[in-house]
Amino acid sequence: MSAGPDTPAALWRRNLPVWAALMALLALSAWAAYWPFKTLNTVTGFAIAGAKAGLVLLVFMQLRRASGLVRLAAACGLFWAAILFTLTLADVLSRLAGG
Amino acid sequence: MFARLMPEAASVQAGLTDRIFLGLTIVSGLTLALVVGLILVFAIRYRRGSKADRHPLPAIVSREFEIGWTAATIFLFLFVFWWAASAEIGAYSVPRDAIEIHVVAKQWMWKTQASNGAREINELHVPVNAPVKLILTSQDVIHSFYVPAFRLKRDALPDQLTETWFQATKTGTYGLLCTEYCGTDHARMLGRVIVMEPEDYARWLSAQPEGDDLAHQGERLFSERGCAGCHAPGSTVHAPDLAGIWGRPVPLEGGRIATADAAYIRDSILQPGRDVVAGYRPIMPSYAGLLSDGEIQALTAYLRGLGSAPAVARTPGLPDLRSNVPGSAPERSPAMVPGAPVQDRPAPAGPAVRP
Amino acid sequence: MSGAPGEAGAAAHLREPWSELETGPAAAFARQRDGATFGIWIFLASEVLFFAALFLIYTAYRIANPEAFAAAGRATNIVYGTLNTAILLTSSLTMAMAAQGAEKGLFRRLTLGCLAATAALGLAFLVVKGFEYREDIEKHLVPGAHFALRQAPAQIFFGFYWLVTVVHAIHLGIGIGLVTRLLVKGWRDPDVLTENPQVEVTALYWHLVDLVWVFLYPMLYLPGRAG
Amino acid sequence: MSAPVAASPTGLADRDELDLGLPPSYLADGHGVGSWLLTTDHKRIAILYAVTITLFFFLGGAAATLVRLELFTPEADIVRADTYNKLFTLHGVVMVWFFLIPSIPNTLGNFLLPLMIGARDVAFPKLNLVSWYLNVGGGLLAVAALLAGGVDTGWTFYVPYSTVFSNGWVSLTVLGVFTTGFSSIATGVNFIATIHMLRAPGLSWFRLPLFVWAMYTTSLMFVLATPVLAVTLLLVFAERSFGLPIFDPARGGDPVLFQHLFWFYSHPAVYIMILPAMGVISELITCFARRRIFGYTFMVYALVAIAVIGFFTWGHHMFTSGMSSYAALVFSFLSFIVAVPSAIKVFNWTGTLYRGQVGFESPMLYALGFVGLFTLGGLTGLFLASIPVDVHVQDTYFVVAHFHYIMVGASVSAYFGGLHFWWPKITGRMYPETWARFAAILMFFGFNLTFFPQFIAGYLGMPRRYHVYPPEFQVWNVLSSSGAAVLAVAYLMPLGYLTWSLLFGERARNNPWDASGLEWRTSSPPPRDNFFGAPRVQGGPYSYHPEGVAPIHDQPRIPAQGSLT
Repeated sequence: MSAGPDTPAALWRRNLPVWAALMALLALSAWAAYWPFKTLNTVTGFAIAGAKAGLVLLVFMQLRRASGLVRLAAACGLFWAAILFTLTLADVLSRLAGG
Repeated sequence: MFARLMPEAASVQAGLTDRIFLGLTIVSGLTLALVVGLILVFAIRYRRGSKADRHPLPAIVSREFEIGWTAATIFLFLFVFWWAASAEIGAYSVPRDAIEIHVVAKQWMWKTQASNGAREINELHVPVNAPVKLILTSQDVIHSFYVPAFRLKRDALPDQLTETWFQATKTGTYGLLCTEYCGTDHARMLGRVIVMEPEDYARWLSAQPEGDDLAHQGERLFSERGCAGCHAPGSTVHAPDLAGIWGRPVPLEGGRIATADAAYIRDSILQPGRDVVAGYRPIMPSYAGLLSDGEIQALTAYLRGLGSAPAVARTPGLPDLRSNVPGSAPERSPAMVPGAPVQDRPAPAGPAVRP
Repeated sequence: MSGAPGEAGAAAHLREPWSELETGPAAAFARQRDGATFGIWIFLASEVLFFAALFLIYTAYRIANPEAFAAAGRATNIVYGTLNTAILLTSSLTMAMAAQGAEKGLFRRLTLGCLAATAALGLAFLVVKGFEYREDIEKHLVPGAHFALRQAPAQIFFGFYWLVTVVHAIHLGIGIGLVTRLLVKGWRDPDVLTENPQVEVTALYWHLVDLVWVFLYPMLYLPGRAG
Repeated sequence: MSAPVAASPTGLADRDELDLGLPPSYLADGHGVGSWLLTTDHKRIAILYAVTITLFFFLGGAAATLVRLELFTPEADIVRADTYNKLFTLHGVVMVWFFLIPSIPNTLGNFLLPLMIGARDVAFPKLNLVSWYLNVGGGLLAVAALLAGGVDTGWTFYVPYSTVFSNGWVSLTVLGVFTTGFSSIATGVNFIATIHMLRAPGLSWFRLPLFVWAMYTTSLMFVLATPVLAVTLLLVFAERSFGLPIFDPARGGDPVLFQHLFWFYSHPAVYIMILPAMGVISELITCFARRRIFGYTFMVYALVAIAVIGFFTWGHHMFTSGMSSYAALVFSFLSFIVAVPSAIKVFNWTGTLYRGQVGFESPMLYALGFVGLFTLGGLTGLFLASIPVDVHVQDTYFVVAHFHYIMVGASVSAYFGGLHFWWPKITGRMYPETWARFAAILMFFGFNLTFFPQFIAGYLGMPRRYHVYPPEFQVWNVLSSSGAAVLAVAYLMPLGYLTWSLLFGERARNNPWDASGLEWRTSSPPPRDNFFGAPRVQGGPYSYHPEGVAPIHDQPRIPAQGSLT
């Protein structure tokens, strides 16, 4: 819980900067897409998406101050998605490389 | 009796597979006997009310047992993995001098074409003791090329190439089966692999006639009767290109859609003014009375053989075939390239088409 | 501004089976809140796998067909896409404000206002999406006989595009329904939103739908812009 | 209620005392259709599930009967090829998604989970009811597809056959399975939250009965695997119904990618079917051996390990599919690893019998049969993890036999075992023990006669999903079909005598097996609120004999696990 008086203004002060950062990242993302580097653009695009997701998760979804159990649930989703990606792409990439 | 329990083994791979299979069977049999035996012995000896000795177990024994049999199973399984994997890795590289055979599967037949020119349907002649490499593809759904006597199986995928190889060790005739479920007549998609002595194989090879079939007749008619004058790509007359229309929806003048099936093609030949393709003028003359039914069938077979390419205009070989086989698509047999000009396609045995 | 939290408020929101816990209503209610939060997070983990499978398909096809996907990505409308991303990110802000306001139980007007803004922004997203769909259809970006782009795999891109945006829109529609439900309840009964676990559950779901879009944005709208 | 009932060894309220002002049982608490169809009582929802899965079991079983009849001879003599294809598809779809997946978790699990952890209900009772409606809705869609003309894709829905070539009602069926998938997810979310949040005071994680652990790990797989299936089927639906070409090979789509996604769900789905069975068996064996489970903590770790590693092994379904050979090696390795925890469980069940007081009541017969069938099914899994052998037997009857040993031999045995074990608790009635023992033994032999010959037919090269087959396989098919007839009788018997017991069975005591576990520390059947007071737990599970002392027959049980305050 944040310290200080619980007023609407305090809530706005806590959340508005996050929103501003999200907007800035969005603008950066759209701008970066026009850079003349192909791979780098893709990487940047998804890195910025990751950063935005991190902000929303930690602040708006309150993972920052969530219980360990809730964090574990969130991590499980990501871990199993990683299994799915890693093993499937292991096949897809090696087939592409071999062909 | 034992012979009845094992399938015939007629390839190099078969011996290897059978050894692993027998090894696993022995291990499994012993394990099963151990477990079932222990259960029976414990259940009888410690049946309720029996006088058997029941001293308590020291706690430490439990832990040691657990660790012991965990370690034992891990060791055993890793050994089996190593055994099976090394057999598999040993079979990765295809011998360089292998006879290359293209296999095209479709509902519900096998077409094979050897690099030396022999073409067969539902049959494959190979010489004994020579490595044979199979390059498989499918024209419709997934099929699987399975020869039990060779312990050989590989899926044939549409628009992709897969490959495998074998070396037969015994002459004879062996069953070829489809093992990936592919529709109505999946169970009848059978063939034969005939393994011959090298000299018999050479004799058989030289006796192969040049193939001629319905689709080829149709192809000849297509140019003889002047169809090609308007419908061939690059014609100066504005007429629809017929490559790849088979089975596809055709937009008609007036907003209707027709499906390019046999009935539609027949109608278009006999009554060309009835269903005009959107964007074209009704300039085609009727061929009623000029073509026999058999000739229309041959033309239909030819058009069907041109394939049911997707509605999107696609040049032959595009999209690139993704495969495990080195070399680009055009270097390979034309039979492998979907939508390529047809030289070797007989009428398919009626592919299922979405209603 | 009412609905003092505590024993009375907690007892009002307590439901089976939490009410049977051998603790006071306040502790049992705290447990019920924790249970609701945990439950929705498990569901969100499930949703992550749902969208991960879709993203995996996209990744595999994009790696296999980079050119076609770049061409297809260029064909989407980045203005609509960026606008919609901004709308959704803003709606996340208002949703977070509503949830945090309700959690404190002190700011009913703020909570109701933010909920209304969230639902409105969600609807705005759908309206923009509708305009975008109309343009896509006019530009023949629907896979099939009259598809606009030459490369065949571009059809897969747009197959994915239509599927995933519609699935996302359905998720968003459910979200709008949930938010509207809370809004109506909160409007009728001043106390109902105070500390109500449903607000946080709805908010977490809403944020996830937003997060999915955050990743869809570079997937659908940004490829091939440099070329 | 005038029949004299022996006082239960727990000394708790028995039926005679129930009439003295205690709340009515959950069965008597409300009558009428509405009180069932709108109930949020986990026990009544369990009954609802039991009714629906029984219907689906016999529907799927009828299809299997026709399949086996057709296979009696090599020629096509009963049904045409298309009909045959629709029959085995129906059998697979119904048995997998509408019987096996919900069988133990949604009936026994729903009924027992809150009881075993001393809770009043699951964490989200309404969601529990929604889950049943989703399951029924999905089932109705699938049955509608059947009535409309059937589906012929096989339960695997492989593309491009399912998307482009099949003429059946694929979209409707796929939608049905999609819907029932959300039923699984809802159940999973509910169970995980319940186990985390609603355990009775004193019931720490390592005091949980193994059945609860099994439910927990199963729920984990429900939640994390099912969404991937949902997406996969949604893509098939979209491609077929709306022409979105996700897997269309002609446009660069990759059918192998479909298989990856499908098996990412469907391999864990096998563990979804077997983990709950393992939980049930652990309860049965301890009770009828009067013995603490051998190696409790290892049993827990094994369950968790199977649930987690089970997600890494799906590729062994695809060794011949054109997957890259490097990926095949990785998947082969991981598939061997996942067999280790299963082996540990088998050894521990066996070890539990050692120095026990083994009784042979019908649930124990099912349990002992389970261990044998599961061991054989698991060992043949090693054959399928070895690439060269798998290449030969993939998509043959060897595979059919293997997964039937696991999913039917083991899982269904465990379901019947559990059903008999907890039948007195669920219904308040005893079933005729002689009949039950006979059915259990008949089921074991009928099963082996049906499926063991299929191992041989498979290794000889008989492919699965064959309507007609080469005549050299006939002897094995005749054996198999004869076994199926025995098996059908064995499956019908419980339907008869369990129904009979509902009406005429002897009233059950609260704890007829003298078993440990909180679910036995309330009346049979339990009241709506499960317990007459809040349970507290003071010790670990399976307190069949004091720690460090071997079980002695007729020794009074020490009430270690639960006591009611």
